[in-house]
Amino acid sequence: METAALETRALNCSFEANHVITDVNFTLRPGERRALIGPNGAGKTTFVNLLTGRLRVSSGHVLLNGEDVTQLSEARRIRLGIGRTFQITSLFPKMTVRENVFLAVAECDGIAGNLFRSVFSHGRQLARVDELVHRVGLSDVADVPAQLLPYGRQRLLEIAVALALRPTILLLDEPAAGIPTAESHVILDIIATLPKEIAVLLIDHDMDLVFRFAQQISVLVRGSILVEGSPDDIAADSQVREVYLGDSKHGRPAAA
Amino acid sequence: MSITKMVAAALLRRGIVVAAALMMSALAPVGAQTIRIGMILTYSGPDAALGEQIDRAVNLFVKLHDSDLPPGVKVELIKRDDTGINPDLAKRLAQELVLRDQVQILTGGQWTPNAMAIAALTKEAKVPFVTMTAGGSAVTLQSPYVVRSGWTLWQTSYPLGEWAAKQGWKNAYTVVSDFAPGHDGEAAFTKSFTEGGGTIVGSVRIPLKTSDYLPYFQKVKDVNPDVVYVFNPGGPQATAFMKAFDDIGITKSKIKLIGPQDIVYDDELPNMGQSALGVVTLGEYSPAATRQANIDFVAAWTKAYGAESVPTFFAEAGWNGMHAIYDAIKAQNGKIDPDATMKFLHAWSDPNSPGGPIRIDQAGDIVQNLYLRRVEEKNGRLANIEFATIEQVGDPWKVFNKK
Amino acid sequence: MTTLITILFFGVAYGMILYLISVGLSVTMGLMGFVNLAHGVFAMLGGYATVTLMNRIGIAFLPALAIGCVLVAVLGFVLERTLYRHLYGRSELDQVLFSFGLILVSVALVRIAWGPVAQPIRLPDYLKGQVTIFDLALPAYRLALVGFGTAVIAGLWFAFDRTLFGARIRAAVDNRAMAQSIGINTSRLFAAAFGLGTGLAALGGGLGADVLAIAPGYPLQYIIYFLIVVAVGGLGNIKGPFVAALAIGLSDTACRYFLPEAGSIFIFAFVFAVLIWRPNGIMERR
Amino acid sequence: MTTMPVSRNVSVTIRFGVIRSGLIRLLKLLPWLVIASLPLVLAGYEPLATQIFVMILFALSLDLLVGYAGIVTLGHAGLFGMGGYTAGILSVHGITDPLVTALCAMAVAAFTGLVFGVAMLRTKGLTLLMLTMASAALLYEIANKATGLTGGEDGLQGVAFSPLLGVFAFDFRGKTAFFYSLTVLFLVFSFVQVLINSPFGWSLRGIRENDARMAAIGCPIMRRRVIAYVIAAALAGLAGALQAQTTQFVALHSLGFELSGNILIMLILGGSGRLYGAFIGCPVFMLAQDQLAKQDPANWFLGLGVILIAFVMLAPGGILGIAARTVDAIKMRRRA
Repeated sequence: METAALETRALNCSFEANHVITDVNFTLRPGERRALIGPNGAGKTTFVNLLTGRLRVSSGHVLLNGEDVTQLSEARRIRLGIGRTFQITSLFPKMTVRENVFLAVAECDGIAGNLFRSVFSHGRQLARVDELVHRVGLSDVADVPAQLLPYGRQRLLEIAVALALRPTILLLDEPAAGIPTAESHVILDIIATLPKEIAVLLIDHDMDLVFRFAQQISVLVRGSILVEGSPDDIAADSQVREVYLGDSKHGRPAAA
Repeated sequence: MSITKMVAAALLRRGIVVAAALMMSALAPVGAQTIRIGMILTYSGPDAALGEQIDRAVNLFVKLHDSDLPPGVKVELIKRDDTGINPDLAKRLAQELVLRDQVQILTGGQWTPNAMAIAALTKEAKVPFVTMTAGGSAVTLQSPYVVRSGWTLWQTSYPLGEWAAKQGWKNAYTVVSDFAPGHDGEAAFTKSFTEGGGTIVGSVRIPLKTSDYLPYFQKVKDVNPDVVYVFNPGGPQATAFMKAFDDIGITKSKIKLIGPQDIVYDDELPNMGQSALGVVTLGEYSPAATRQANIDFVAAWTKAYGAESVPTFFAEAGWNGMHAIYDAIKAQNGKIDPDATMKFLHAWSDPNSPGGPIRIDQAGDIVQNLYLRRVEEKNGRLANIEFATIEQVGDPWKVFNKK
Repeated sequence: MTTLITILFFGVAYGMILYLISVGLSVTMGLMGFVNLAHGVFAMLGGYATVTLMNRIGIAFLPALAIGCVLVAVLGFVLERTLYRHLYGRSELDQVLFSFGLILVSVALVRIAWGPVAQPIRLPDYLKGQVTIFDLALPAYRLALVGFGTAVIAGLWFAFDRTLFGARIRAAVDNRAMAQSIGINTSRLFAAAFGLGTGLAALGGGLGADVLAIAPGYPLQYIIYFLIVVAVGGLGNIKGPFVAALAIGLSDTACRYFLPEAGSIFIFAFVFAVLIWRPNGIMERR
Repeated sequence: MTTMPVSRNVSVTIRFGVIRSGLIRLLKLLPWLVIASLPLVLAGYEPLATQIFVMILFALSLDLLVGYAGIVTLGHAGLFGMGGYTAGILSVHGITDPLVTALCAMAVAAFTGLVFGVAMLRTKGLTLLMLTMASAALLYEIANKATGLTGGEDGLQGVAFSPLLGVFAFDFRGKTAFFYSLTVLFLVFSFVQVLINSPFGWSLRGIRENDARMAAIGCPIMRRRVIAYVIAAALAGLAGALQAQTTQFVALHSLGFELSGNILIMLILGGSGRLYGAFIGCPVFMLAQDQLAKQDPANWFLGLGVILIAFVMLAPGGILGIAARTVDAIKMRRRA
């Protein structure tokens, strides 16, 4: 079978005594649309941070297109094609939507160090900026400072910035958080427009969204994969039901 | 850019013509009646008290002698503040005085660094410059349009070295502030003292902005020479030095303190207190001198500024400088021509200045009597009492470097 | 040998002054994260108060020192309530500019009130000349500096480590939110700490008046030394600055004695190196 | 900050941008020509004007750091002085061509900036502030002590430069100095304008706003900041050289903390991060100083201090900031 876009082997991460991630073996195939769900504090965001290299692993390996990147810095992994959005929006508040996206495009195309040519003479990049801004449906506010956008649209800008880095793997950490459920389909529409070969890992609570999006679902409970499978399998799985719904009823404190 | 360059060039050519025209038209009427004198002194900062001495002397002279001017001739003093040792500012002020206020004579020149910078300008601007209290020998070499009415450190230190050697002192240590006059003083004293058979056992140059002098003086104490030659720019620093010498116990030891007049600056004697007693210095003026001319001068001064205020050698230099300027104005009947003025000043003399007979030589330096003085208590006040005179000394440095 | 001791002694005396003036700055910077370039102003005012009380009103040195210290502490307290507090959490740049403005204003006012000339401090006779301690002649004034300084520092450390006030300050420095949540009124604490800090600065200014001359230029001329002590000593603690102040006082003094040609070059090179090596100060635990 | 018109069509966007910037460029030439013709009416003020140009240039270089890269420095004069002394010392030793010495000054200052920058820019906050201060103080002390080379407190004597382009001599009336510094200022301004609108310039702003996020899009932050610092250093050095050439003098003062502070004040008065702040702040500051500080600086200090405090407490963003806010307010009213 073809090499996985992203793979973890016996991944562990612990702060002092408590294990946040335990022996996770996880695979994301190229072009796959997979969702990662799990109760609060299951370690989802930690897991993403381990993948992008924002956090150091305690043991185990992270493989990107078959090669081991466990030791590489966040920046290097980003250049190798991991794009991600943040659970809590992190943008350039005083800069306009277009400027936000341009920064990412410029870094990605390696023109960000260019001193002597005006931004406005970089036609190709500008075109991509406009294209990305359009794709996430922010064209009408392209020249509005990010901090003036409603939260929901800042989320979309997050995605645009992530896409600007031409990722082969896109990690969306609760992209719909703060977006009214009614509008959350916008996210799906955006993902739908992505080239097929981009693998997408979506982390979210919004089951409706997850089930409409995912081909495959992994369930993370207290730092380890409980089950994996197609949406239907997961929906049918009694364990998941128990854990998940049980959790949502009388919140069981989980490791964090 | 090429366009702007061309534009600039064009403007430059026209600009010069127009400005020159303006300059002419501006100068013509002024010269006849009112003579503008630009005076750059230190009116602010820690050394403002020194500037005030000069300023007061100048004002006093103007007040007493305005009537001597030829009929219809008036003198307008335009004062500027150089805020202390600040040559670049001094130069800019001088430039503005010449260009904007069209002064015909520059004076002040309180600090050697500032005077050097101003002098360099006068060479080109062809404006006579009477530097009053800058003690660096090199100032008058900067331009043919400079004369001094004060003193040079060579003047006040070279003879002192000879005298010190004659006292039978063998080992000397030199302690000077680290700027031109200090370097001059150090060189002058070293030359004459060693020529007189003495040896310099150590020397240190102390930065002008120094807070704690003790470590420097501890070194002096450890070396334990017969005599210490000290120079500092006078004013509060003189007191700081003397205090430190006292703290370290040198004033009470058998080590002798000598130096140019600056280190026992008359205004500061009260602050120095007993520690200054017995310090021997060489200088061209002490307010305690009993010359008739000086008695009159001090009387006029205390009449104007109160009995508490004493005129120091800074004041005397200012007074003499203004005297020379006024004589030059009188001689030319109010029509100031730079070169004529310099010709006059180079031959100017006053047989009866508060400090005794003085004259300015061809080099633009002052030739005058120097007096050895000792700090003594005189009717309840510390004063520099003259006990020996060295007649008519020019600037030794110029003599040694004549080639 | 005697020389070495003497130089050490001068260095310590110099360091004491630097410490007394700077320690307040360290605490307030650590507490409020406020870059207060104007700290030297309070030291200067302390000096002016002391000198004026002595020379004009004729009060003795020590009482004059105490009164000046209190006056300035009150002034500091008032300024904190009226001006400083509004700028906590503002950008570094704003704080720098504000305190710079404060310096300029103080320089001007002082000059208008006392004139441009340095104010000579007329020390009592028992502080003049030399005192001989087993055939080691030391300047009386420096001796007093060291003795007095040590006493103040001992008191200060005790207060910081043993009293409730000190505990509160330490708590607030460690974690402001936590401190508030356990019911410490940080706002009032800040004002108190600020007042204390300025008071100490005034004390240092008055004590050191014979070394750091009291003139309008004071805050600008010595600012860098105070800031250096704080930066090298580390923020929010009171022992670090002590080490830093002594180190700087000693090395500066030694430099002047052994290689006057080098001036203060060594000091600044030293500080630069330390800050590169330990950006949060020498006391930082690694 | 100029932004492109909203448009999804690239070619249009670009053409639009070009036309627009072209127009702007034409418009922007106008004030320069006006200034260039000032001497015709204001004879005798060339030296002051020249001083102002030099300070504007200096403030521009500081704006790159404070306004764009978000690096607050209290030691910028150190780099200014390095430039000044380089030019001055070269001229004393026989290399007197203004342009050559200016280039050398830039090089030396840039190198100094590189050395200090690499060391300092890892740190932040108070530590960085102190390091910038200490770096300048270090240079000051060295210059103060190397009297043989720099003349120490006496200032560098005998500084004299050969005529500009072999034609225009630097006379004491300051005509040459005036047009020379104005031209250089214009060139530098044009360069800085390009710089801040370049991808590099934008990435600097990005770093200032959210360096964590910049890291997350793969930006080598340290390198960017160092480059910015070196460029600013070179420009500061150029300003210093200009100072030395136009006044034919170099003094310790040009390395001092006072200058570092003043230039920061001038920039902030005008408004930092706005490019034009320097053009407002410096003239206001220096004209006021020229008028108020001649006889007695006390009142001048008092006024300046009060203004500074007032600006920080009431009106952050400087004069231009106030202007911008008023304009916005008016716009708002229009919209409503």
